[in-house]
Amino acid sequence: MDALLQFIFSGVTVGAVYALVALGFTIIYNASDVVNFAQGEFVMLGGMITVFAHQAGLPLPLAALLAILATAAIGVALNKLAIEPARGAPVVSLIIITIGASILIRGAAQLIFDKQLHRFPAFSGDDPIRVMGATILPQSLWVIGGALVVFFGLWLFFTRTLTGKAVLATANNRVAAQLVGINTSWVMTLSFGLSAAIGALAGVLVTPITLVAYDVGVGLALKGFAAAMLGGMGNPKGALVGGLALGLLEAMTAGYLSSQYKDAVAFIVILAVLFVMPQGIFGKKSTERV
Amino acid sequence: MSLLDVNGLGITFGGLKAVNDVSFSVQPGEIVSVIGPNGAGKTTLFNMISGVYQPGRGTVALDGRDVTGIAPNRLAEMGLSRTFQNLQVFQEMTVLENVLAGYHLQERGPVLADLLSLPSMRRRAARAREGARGLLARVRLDKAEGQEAGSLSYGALKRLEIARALALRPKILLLDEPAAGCNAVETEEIDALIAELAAAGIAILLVEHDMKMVMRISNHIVVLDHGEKIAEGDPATVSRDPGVIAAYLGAEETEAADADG
Amino acid sequence: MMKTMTSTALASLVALGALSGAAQAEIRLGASVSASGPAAFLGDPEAKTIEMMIEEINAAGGVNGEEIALTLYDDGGDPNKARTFATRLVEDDEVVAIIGGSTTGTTMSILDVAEDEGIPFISLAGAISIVDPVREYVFKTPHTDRMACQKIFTDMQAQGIASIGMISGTDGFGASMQAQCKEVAGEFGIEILADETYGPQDADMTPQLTRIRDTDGVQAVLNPGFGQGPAIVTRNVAQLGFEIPLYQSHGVASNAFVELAGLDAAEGVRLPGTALLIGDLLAEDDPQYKVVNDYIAAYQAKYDQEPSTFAGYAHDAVALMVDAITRAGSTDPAAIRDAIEATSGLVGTTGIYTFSPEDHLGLDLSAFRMLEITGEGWKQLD
Amino acid sequence: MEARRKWIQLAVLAALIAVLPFFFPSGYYYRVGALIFVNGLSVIGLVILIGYAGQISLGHAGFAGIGAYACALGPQHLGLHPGLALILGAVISGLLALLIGRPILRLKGYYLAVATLGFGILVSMLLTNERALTGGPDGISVEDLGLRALLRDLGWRISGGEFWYGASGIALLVGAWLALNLFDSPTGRAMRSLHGSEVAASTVGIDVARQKLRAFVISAVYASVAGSLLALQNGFITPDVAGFMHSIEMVTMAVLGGVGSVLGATLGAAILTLLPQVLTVFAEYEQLVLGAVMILVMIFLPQGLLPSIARRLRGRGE
Repeated sequence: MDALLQFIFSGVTVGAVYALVALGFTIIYNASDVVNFAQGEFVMLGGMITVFAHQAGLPLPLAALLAILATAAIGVALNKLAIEPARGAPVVSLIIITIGASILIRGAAQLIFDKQLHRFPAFSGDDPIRVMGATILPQSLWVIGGALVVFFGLWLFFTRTLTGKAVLATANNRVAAQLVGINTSWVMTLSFGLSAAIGALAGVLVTPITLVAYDVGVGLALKGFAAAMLGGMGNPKGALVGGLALGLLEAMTAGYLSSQYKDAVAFIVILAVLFVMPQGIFGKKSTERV
Repeated sequence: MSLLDVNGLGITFGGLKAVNDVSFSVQPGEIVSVIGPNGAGKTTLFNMISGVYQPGRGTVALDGRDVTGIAPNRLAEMGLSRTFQNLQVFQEMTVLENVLAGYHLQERGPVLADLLSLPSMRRRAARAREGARGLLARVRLDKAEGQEAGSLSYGALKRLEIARALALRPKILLLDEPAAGCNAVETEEIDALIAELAAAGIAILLVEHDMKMVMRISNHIVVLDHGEKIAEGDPATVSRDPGVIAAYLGAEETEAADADG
Repeated sequence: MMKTMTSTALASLVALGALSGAAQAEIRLGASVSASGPAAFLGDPEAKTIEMMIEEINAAGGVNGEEIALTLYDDGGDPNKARTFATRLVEDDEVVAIIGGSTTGTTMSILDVAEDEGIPFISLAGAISIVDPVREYVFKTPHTDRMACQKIFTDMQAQGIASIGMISGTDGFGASMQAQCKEVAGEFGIEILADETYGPQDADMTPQLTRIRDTDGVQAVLNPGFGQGPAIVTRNVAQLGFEIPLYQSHGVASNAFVELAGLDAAEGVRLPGTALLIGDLLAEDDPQYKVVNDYIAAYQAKYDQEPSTFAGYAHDAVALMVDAITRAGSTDPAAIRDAIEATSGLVGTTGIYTFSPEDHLGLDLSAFRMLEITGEGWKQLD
Repeated sequence: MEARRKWIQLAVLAALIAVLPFFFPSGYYYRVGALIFVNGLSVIGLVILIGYAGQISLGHAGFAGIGAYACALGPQHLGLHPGLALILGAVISGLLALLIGRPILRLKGYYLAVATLGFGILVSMLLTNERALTGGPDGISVEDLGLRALLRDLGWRISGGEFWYGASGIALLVGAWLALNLFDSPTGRAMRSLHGSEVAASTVGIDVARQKLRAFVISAVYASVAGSLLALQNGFITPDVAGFMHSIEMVTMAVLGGVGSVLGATLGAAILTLLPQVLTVFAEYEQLVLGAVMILVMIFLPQGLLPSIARRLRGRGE
């Protein structure tokens, strides 16, 4: 019983990490139909910039804030320099562009920072919290809380705010959105800034647990992407559920079946879900217009 | 027994009945037009008949066989062919290749023969090429056969789609606004082509906004409004139908007149 | 179109040509390490060490009066690239010897080329299969994974531990050591009751560790791996409140590991390490004292960080190579090979090397020191 | 006309392969050439899948892995000749593609991308984890093809580098010939038409699912054969060959050079294979340069290098 609870704690912690990355994908996707494969790099930047700013003497909260702002700026730059100029390109070109951006950012990070692993202290110490024989670290609660806050924030943003609706409208039909007076260029800038900021926030929250190095982005982006697709790309609910489901699946497989094949089981489940629900769990069915 | 029998066809999009309980039939060699104001559900009806959408209710029968919801490619094998209102041209292929794609059912063969470029494949392809050139000449695109389709004008693309649809040697041809965007000369040519095809025994199902053309060539007209059939009959009957005039014709005729002028 | 193709291809070839071809009258030494990519953890300090040492040697007048011209490539941990670079070193740069192969995979790729062309090659990777069976031109400096297992199991035996749980990384290092440990455990009367793994980028290992904890009779946990995995395992072990000892491998023998895992969690962890890790603890009459401390000082002065165990492997490879070339008195690859094989009692940071035609590793278990992490730093146990 | 273009392209390729060695200053260049050809071969498979049929795959390295390990394991466990193992690998890859292709290819866009990615990861995970069979992450050695020894017995002494340059050059030519045949064939037209409009393709009688599947299977076989050739040439193979990064690299090569064009994709393979060799002096900046090149080409030459340049030259000529 306490083993099960421990698996759940582990699954939710890891799942919240995936969900945070997956949530970062949703805004850009909603605004532009682009899946930004450099999202993992935003997470890495969040962690790395915080580490180095903290080492340089900034207090941790300030360092984290700096990291989030700097990463948001990089996100905006990515949009201006690489995505906007390629507007209208087919999916595969956009995939290549964002993968190119991820390679570029990684290459720059290894030059500017270093190739070592880093970590900064957990926000509320390392004393595990005991619940019925199982334990969870306070930092895990920070990550889970972060994922929930970002989720609710996004949900409110997309359903309750005019700007959020403008983002959705831009994704739906860019020309029509322009016609009703939406500044689509501003919407894109905002989306990339926000996505990058969410990614960086994820990096700040998870670094005390997962550690950070210049190359952690690929793995995180891969899992976050898988989680987002499992849940249904573009839907914050899908990102949260997909992330948690993926994390729990891995933890349960590692706990009860085989730790060697936990990633395999996760991907088999994703494939199975997509075969039955080709748009993911919460994805919208689209009817092709001809 | 008719060539095409549409019976009680309907579909719902997000609670909205886009098409509801529409029935009619088409005989070989007959030209049947579907008219109605924008958003009346004409293209949706076409999409259901040609298998692009799964109908929610009702049946479609081709040659007496129930073909409701059958995939478009199976319908194509049974002799149903169509064009699109929003052009669906293979942009990155040449004009000739676009028509050759229409010959797919006749020129297809073992994939291995295609990979190895065996003489059998070349014979199949040569026959198709010959036919395709004939069709291109028929729609006056023979000069453009080597061009990329994406570089053609709108009117030329419309004709290209017709040539591609004809390549299937269909028993019934669904034309979705074939004359839209064409000038008067082109419209007349399409007009003549349609009549010629019908005379050859091909059934034509037509969606068209050019009322003069519709009235001139149709044997039978089906009028849709808000997804429902509000009238049908020969052109004279339909044009006198008060419901039709009220719902549609009045507005449309001025439009058509403008276009003509 | 043809013109474009040709000129592009030619341009690239010209560019290639321009970068190769070095001056004559010098000793051409080649290296291919994984300075970037997933094995950068190993290759980055190795590259730094090799560059630093060659610079030092040349500044001191070179070897036998000739300068060493180093050609160093970064294979990114990709065996395919490693083979290409090995070919390039041999065919194009015409080196007389090669150092490198940060991972077993890259080593196996380079090894083939070296054997075929008769170029002596000192590998920096761990697997025993590199030198067993012995290949004429292939040597290596790190201990084998098997030796690390033996060292750890010897300590366990001394502690009266007879049954353990293992949790290993699925990367090359972890998987190879996992297999070796399972092979030799029986010799030490140790039974492996639980055998878990984790991916190199996993964020939490508590499920696997819970399974180990819930396995009856487990007296200790052993974690072969490098990178962030062992740090997370160590933290998770502390989180779950294990009361049995945790053994790590030489893969994380560094101060950085203690920092990453946090001293609270890492305290009490035992692992086999080299003299390099405890330079300040060595007795002044320790044969390795001078070599180790000189190297640490030089590395720190140049790069402002501590050299890792892996960096030490590169140090020893260069030292062996330079010693062999000096003794061979020639730049003939075969002569250098013979000289390496004749090495006896060469003191390195990892241990003291003595090669023979049957032994191309040249180290024994004494090179490993069993260490424990304490609040005051490293403590040597034997 | 199409037929003439096909032969011109093949002639250009053949001439390059035959003539370049005269400019090679050392044996190393044969190795680079052979790598370019092997990469080019797998990328031509992607041209058929992505360029012709318009379907993305981020998991094709999985098939390369199957081909590579077939050549490693076939001789070891089944006593197969390595050449036969190559064919066995291609058959397995083809059958596997046939099996998983139908459900996977129902997905579109990014969903297809994640499904293929999942497939590739499963293969590489299997190769990594089944240590007893595959040797695990440390890799496994591959038996020699034996053809070079045969040539030597026939009195033709040829270095390993030269042999593999020739062998993979021929393989590339055959691959390009098949792909160009396909381009201008009924099947090829059917594939390319669904790239343009799946709906229109199906209304002219093209079985969309079937054509996608064909493209998937053919490209899988290409990747598998390329993987086998790489394994045989290297004499040693690790699960990296099936890894995610290799999949990405393949797609990048195809898209960079021009995914609709066989020659373009080969050019892409050449550039990406040469890049790390040219940049060794600036190895630190390699990733930076690679990333920038990918972005810039996609922005300024969206059709890929070769088609975009060709289009520009043609535009100027007219």
